[in-house]
Amino acid sequence: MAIDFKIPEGILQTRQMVQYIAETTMRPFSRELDENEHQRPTAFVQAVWPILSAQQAQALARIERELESGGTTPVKEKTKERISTHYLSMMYLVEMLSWGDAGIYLCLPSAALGGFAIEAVGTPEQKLRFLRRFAEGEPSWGAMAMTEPNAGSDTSAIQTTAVFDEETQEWVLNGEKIFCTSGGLALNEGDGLVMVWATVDRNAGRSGMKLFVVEAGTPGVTVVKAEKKHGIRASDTVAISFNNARIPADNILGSPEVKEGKSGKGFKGAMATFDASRPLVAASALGIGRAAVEFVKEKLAEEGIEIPYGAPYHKLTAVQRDVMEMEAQLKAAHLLTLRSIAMLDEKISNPLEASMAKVKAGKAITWITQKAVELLGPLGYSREVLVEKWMRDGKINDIYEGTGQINTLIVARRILDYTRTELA
Amino acid sequence: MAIDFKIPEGILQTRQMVQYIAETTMRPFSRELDENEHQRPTAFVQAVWPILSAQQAQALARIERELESGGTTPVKEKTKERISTHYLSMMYLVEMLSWGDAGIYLCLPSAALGGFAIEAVGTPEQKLRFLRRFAEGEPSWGAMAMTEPNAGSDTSAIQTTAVFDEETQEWVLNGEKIFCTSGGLALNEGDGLVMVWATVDRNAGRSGMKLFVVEAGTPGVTVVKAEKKHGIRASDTVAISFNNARIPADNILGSPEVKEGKSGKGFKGAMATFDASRPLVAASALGIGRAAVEFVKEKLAEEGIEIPYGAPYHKLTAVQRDVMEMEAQLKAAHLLTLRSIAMLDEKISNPLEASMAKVKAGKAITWITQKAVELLGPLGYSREVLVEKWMRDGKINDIYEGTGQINTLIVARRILDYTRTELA
Amino acid sequence: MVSFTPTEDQQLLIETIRRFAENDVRPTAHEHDEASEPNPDALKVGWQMGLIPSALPEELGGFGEMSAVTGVLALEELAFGELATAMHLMTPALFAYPVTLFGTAEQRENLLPMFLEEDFAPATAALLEPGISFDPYSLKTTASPTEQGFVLNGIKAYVPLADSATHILVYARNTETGNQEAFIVSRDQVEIERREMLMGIRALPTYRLKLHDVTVAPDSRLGGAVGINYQLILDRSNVALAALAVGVARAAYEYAKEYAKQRVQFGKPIAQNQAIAFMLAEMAIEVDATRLMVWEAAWKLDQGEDASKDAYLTRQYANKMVLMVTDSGVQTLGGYGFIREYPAERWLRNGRGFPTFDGLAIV
Amino acid sequence: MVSFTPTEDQQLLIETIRRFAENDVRPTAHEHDEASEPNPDALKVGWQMGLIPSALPEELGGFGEMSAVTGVLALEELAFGELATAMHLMTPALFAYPVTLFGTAEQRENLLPMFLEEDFAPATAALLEPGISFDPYSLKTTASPTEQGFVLNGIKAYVPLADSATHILVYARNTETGNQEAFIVSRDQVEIERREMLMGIRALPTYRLKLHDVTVAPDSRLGGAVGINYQLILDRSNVALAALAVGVARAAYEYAKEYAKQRVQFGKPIAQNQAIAFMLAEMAIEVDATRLMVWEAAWKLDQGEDASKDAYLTRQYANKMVLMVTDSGVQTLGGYGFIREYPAERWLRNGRGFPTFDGLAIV
Repeated sequence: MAIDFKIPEGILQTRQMVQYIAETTMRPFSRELDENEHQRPTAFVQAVWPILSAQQAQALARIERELESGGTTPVKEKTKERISTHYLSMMYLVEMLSWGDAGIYLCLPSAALGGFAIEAVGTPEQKLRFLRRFAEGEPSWGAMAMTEPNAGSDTSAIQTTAVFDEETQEWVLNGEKIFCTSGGLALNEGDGLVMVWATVDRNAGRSGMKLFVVEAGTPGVTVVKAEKKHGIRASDTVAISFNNARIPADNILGSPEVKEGKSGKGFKGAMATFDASRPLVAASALGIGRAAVEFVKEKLAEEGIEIPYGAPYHKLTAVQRDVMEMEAQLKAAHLLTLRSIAMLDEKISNPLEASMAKVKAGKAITWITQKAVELLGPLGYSREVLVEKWMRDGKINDIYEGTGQINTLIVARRILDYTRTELA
Repeated sequence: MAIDFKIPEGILQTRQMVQYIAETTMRPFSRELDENEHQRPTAFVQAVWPILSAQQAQALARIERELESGGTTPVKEKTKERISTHYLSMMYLVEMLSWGDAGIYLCLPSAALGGFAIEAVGTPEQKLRFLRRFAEGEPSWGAMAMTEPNAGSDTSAIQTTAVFDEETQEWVLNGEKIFCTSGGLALNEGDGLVMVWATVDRNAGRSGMKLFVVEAGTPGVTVVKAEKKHGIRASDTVAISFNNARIPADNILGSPEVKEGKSGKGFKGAMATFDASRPLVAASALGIGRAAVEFVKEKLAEEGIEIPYGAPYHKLTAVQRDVMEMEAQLKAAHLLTLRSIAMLDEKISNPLEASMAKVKAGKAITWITQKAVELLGPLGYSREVLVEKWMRDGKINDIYEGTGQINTLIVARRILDYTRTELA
Repeated sequence: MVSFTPTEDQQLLIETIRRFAENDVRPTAHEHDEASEPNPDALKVGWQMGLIPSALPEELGGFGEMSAVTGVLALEELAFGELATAMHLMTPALFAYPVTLFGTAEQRENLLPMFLEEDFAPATAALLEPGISFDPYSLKTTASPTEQGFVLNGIKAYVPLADSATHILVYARNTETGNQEAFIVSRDQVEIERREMLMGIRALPTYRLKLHDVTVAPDSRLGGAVGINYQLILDRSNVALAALAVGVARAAYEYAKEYAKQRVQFGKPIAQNQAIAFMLAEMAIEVDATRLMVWEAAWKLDQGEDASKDAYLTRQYANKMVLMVTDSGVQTLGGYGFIREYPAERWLRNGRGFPTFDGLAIV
Repeated sequence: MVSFTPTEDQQLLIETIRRFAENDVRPTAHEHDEASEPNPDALKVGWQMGLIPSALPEELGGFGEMSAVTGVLALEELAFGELATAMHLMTPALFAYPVTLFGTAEQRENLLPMFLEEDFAPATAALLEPGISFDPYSLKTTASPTEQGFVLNGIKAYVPLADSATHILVYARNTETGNQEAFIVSRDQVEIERREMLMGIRALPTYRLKLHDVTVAPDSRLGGAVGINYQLILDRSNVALAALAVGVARAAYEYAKEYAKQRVQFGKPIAQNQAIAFMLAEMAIEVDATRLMVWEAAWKLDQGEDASKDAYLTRQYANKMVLMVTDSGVQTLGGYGFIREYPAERWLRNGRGFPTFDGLAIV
């Protein structure tokens, strides 16, 4: 190995294609979808569904082949494998789509966060059963429902219950979930599914928490509210109530040991989805930030203001200095994200690096976009242009998948080698 | 009452006089005393001792008159009293002296922090007995010894003991104190004293902590180390060991109830000295900060760079913006300090406001002086001029009398109305 | 003598406005923000408090108490209630105060009585101009002297309530002298290009105005031959905006503080985490510091001292402060900070606008 | 292919330097800072590591491995040990690297062999100039072409080891072309005005030089008629300085972290307070972020890509980062942070200098 920052050619080519999608199916609709909250980004969905569903179909075909060949890929083949660029591709995809529009990006018709969990914890059979809908037919969406009114940062406090009905061999879910991204799309459009965290034993704390797959159309599952938000208004964020919602026995995610609570892998495995989701949230922040920086530089250039890289400090204007700081902050966040992503591809444990990237990107995007609004004066604060929207969109990245504070706490615990109790 | 920012004429006049002292007995020696750590600021001491000792003599005369008239001033006279400007004068004195040189200022021949404690907790008789040395004869210094190697922010952890010897009717002190400002001057020069925190009952926690007056020349009291410091090098900071140091029974500070532990006033009363000392530490920071801002503006003006107050942001250079921010930060810190000082004079409880001023001034001085070094380039970083020294001097204000963190914690507890346990 | 205590009258005023904010403004602030429409009921009640009349000259029926200190105390409380309503209610002052300060005797007599009426006075002012950079010392809107008076040309941005105003005070650069001056223009002389669509202060209708060869008589120039002290208007505007910023920030801070004390996670209120508690402490410190800066600048204005530097630095400081505090407010609420039902996000949207709100308030 | 893993050789080098820092540099760093004098023993050991020879051309006996990535890895570790020693040890590179990169065949053959000797090479370079603002693109030191070569005039600041150097690379503005160029000047041609007295890097002797009508032959111009790629030298300097800043910051961060875990107050390690823990987390994040920026810029240099923008932004970022981290280091230590026996305050003094250290390192 050697230190290397070269992005594979293939990824750069895909990126160009994605940019085209962003320019034609996202940007032109950004303002409209922001003003008309909860309207669907039809053009975007139609443009990407064929591509995404084909990719998902390929992935499922691979799983099928593996299942047929005995469930595992031969070890020899695995070690020969080149280091994957799966997450690196994803990072650049998410970055570019968010450059297009971060709210619309979240409406990506795919398994999304739910997919991560299924990938991480599901059995091959579950993968085939649950992910097929993302590989064919009409666009469908996946979602993840964790947060509850009294369980935000403290995920262990969830109250939604899953009780097994021996008679019908079904799980019965009761409770309320909030802040479920794409939950409306998953349950009310297409043939989606929501991954629901519920406890099978309230006294067991984290180890009682299991992940259940709730499919669209399940009786007793209702989208009770669509939140009106500060930003990413094209994305739907809903509250879902579960009222004696019955789902098949096998809709609890994972291998038998996980289900029976013999393995702690259930909660931990799903927590590990944060290791991937946090860098991707960071990547989304990067895309918004880049959009803002590019736009600011463009507008300044129209007024004849260029950025004199290299000039000594005392020769810079305050605005030039700010723009450079925006670029440097973006770069810093970018590289921390890239590192955490490269670790995912190299299958190196990355929770510290993932949280570092998330903290930095969340802060950087907040600062960059807020600054962008300021630097563009009366224009920047106006809904004539998208900068103010990017500021509103960007802020979510410092909030979801763990607020900046929660992720900083994770970083602190890891660098200090402290447990949850030692550093509460 | 009405909102009013008018500084009384008398204070402004005194301030001018103090500026003269600063310009003639402080600034010319700043570099020399910084380079030759532990050298005494003779010119300054000689200049201010006659003034300070005369003031102290007046104060003692007042106490004597009160004692003669029965120990209290008639209530009627008190209510008629105009609001004092005692602390306001002090604030401007400290600010200007620190503008002169913050290290030298700390060598002010006076009771200093020890004086606050004696004023706050001492009986009239004790005041007369202990403060007389600051009113006549050769220059003397007072100091306060609280910190120990294992008791920094956590003052309740002090281990120095005071045991009463019934036979000799003396207190016997044992232990080690560190970071005692002016402790060397107090014990080794003139006829000074050190106020020493010691516990009469290690199991009693804070309520066992009492304040003892240790006079210069007491056997068993040794200055064991003079610290070499980042800044304020003209000021001496020492470690003192107490090895069976015997002091008279009446050298425990306070009224009989305090001494016998019947009143919590001992610890609390002395903690209240922070209400005055923190704003004055803030005032010292303000003086250093002003020196730095003035110098930066002067040097910039020499290069033809003026500060265009009023100009829109996009017309400012980065340096101009920085200088304005320096001035605004200084102003913000100044006004928070002024408020906490005005409350002292109005005898309104001010621990929240005192800590707010301290936090803000500590941060502001750090930022301002560090920025000043940067803005002045190769000159700023050099020991040719005083800016780099002001940066080193300034930093202490974010550390002593409670670090920025400790004072922020105090602010947080007070605004949230939380106890020490609720917000640890 | 240094003092930080408002007079009894000021204290009463503060309490009156606080009640107004609590009873009339806050309960429906979200709804009006969503609808991008003002709250006529609140404005009616607010107008009856007589804030503007109290500043107008006694000889015309006002109370003659144009005090910047009283002004900033009022503005903080109004903005603590809701920024858009605060600006709305005080929009007539953008016209009335400059006329009071600099108008000729005739201008004062003709123009000020409408501000003493029972109904909201239909007057506003136009200073800001569109684009990415606004320089109040070099307005792009011009006033060219002619034999008939002046011809005004230019585009103004963010003009509050222009649509319903009858009188608009337009600031323009005199092409002959290069000075910035103010002109009294009637509503039907200007073209309203559109309502501005902004990120925040959505309940306050603001407009883009076009002045195309607008001819005004010589006596439309505020202050007549003497003109105005333009710098003083900017100073009073800067101080007013900083006061409003303090109000918005205080609202965000107090809400976040209460939320953090109520919201339990991991078995205790989140305020018991140092990370949250320290954030709140910093918010408290910065709100207080800025308020004191506002008070001092206002006090200098009342003393007749040159307050330009203070007013300017205070406004800059307040711009940063209100952003930091409102952003921290959102952060404290976490997910709820992002939901429009909760006020934190609105305060952030409003707070971010301050660097741009030139001329949208006066004291 | 994206990777953040140094090569095995680089890893070995890092470990070698780390041992050097721990065994030879750190134990006496305070003492030498106090005395304002270098540590000759450490420098001897350090020189034997052969960092500079490894970068020099193979045909002259070097290892021909001038890699910016390897360079920044080495510099971070050296500065983690102690900044003054790191700069001291690498001062000859200020001369050797530009000669290697841009020297004519003759210059390389004549000048480079001394860097392959067993003894410390007595060469340095002079870029920085005194005053409050330094502009590398507009040097005040001039080189006027004459028939005999060039006449140099000007004053240089902070020139490391000038007193004991035999060769000094002087950067000057060619009065004819306006370009910044480099000239090989011998020590006895310049006047040393004084040793610089600085806030930090005290163990590194730096000097104020005066060039008064110094005449040098035409072949003293580095690169001869072709000259140098001055921008590339600045880029390599910016990246090197940023790498050093990362080393200093990491030292401060790691020390603070260990201190915070050890120091017990209120019955528990202070690191168990979120206020301290969050400060440490931010330090960790910023150190890492800056390191990655340094690596990327260095990698671009090694790829032959234009790294000017990256190098510049990285240096600016590193300047801020190292100040934040070293200041937080002092703050974490509280009172002990202010005492010179503890290294935190030295790191702050050294850290604050980075914005000023133009040209004091190269990679």
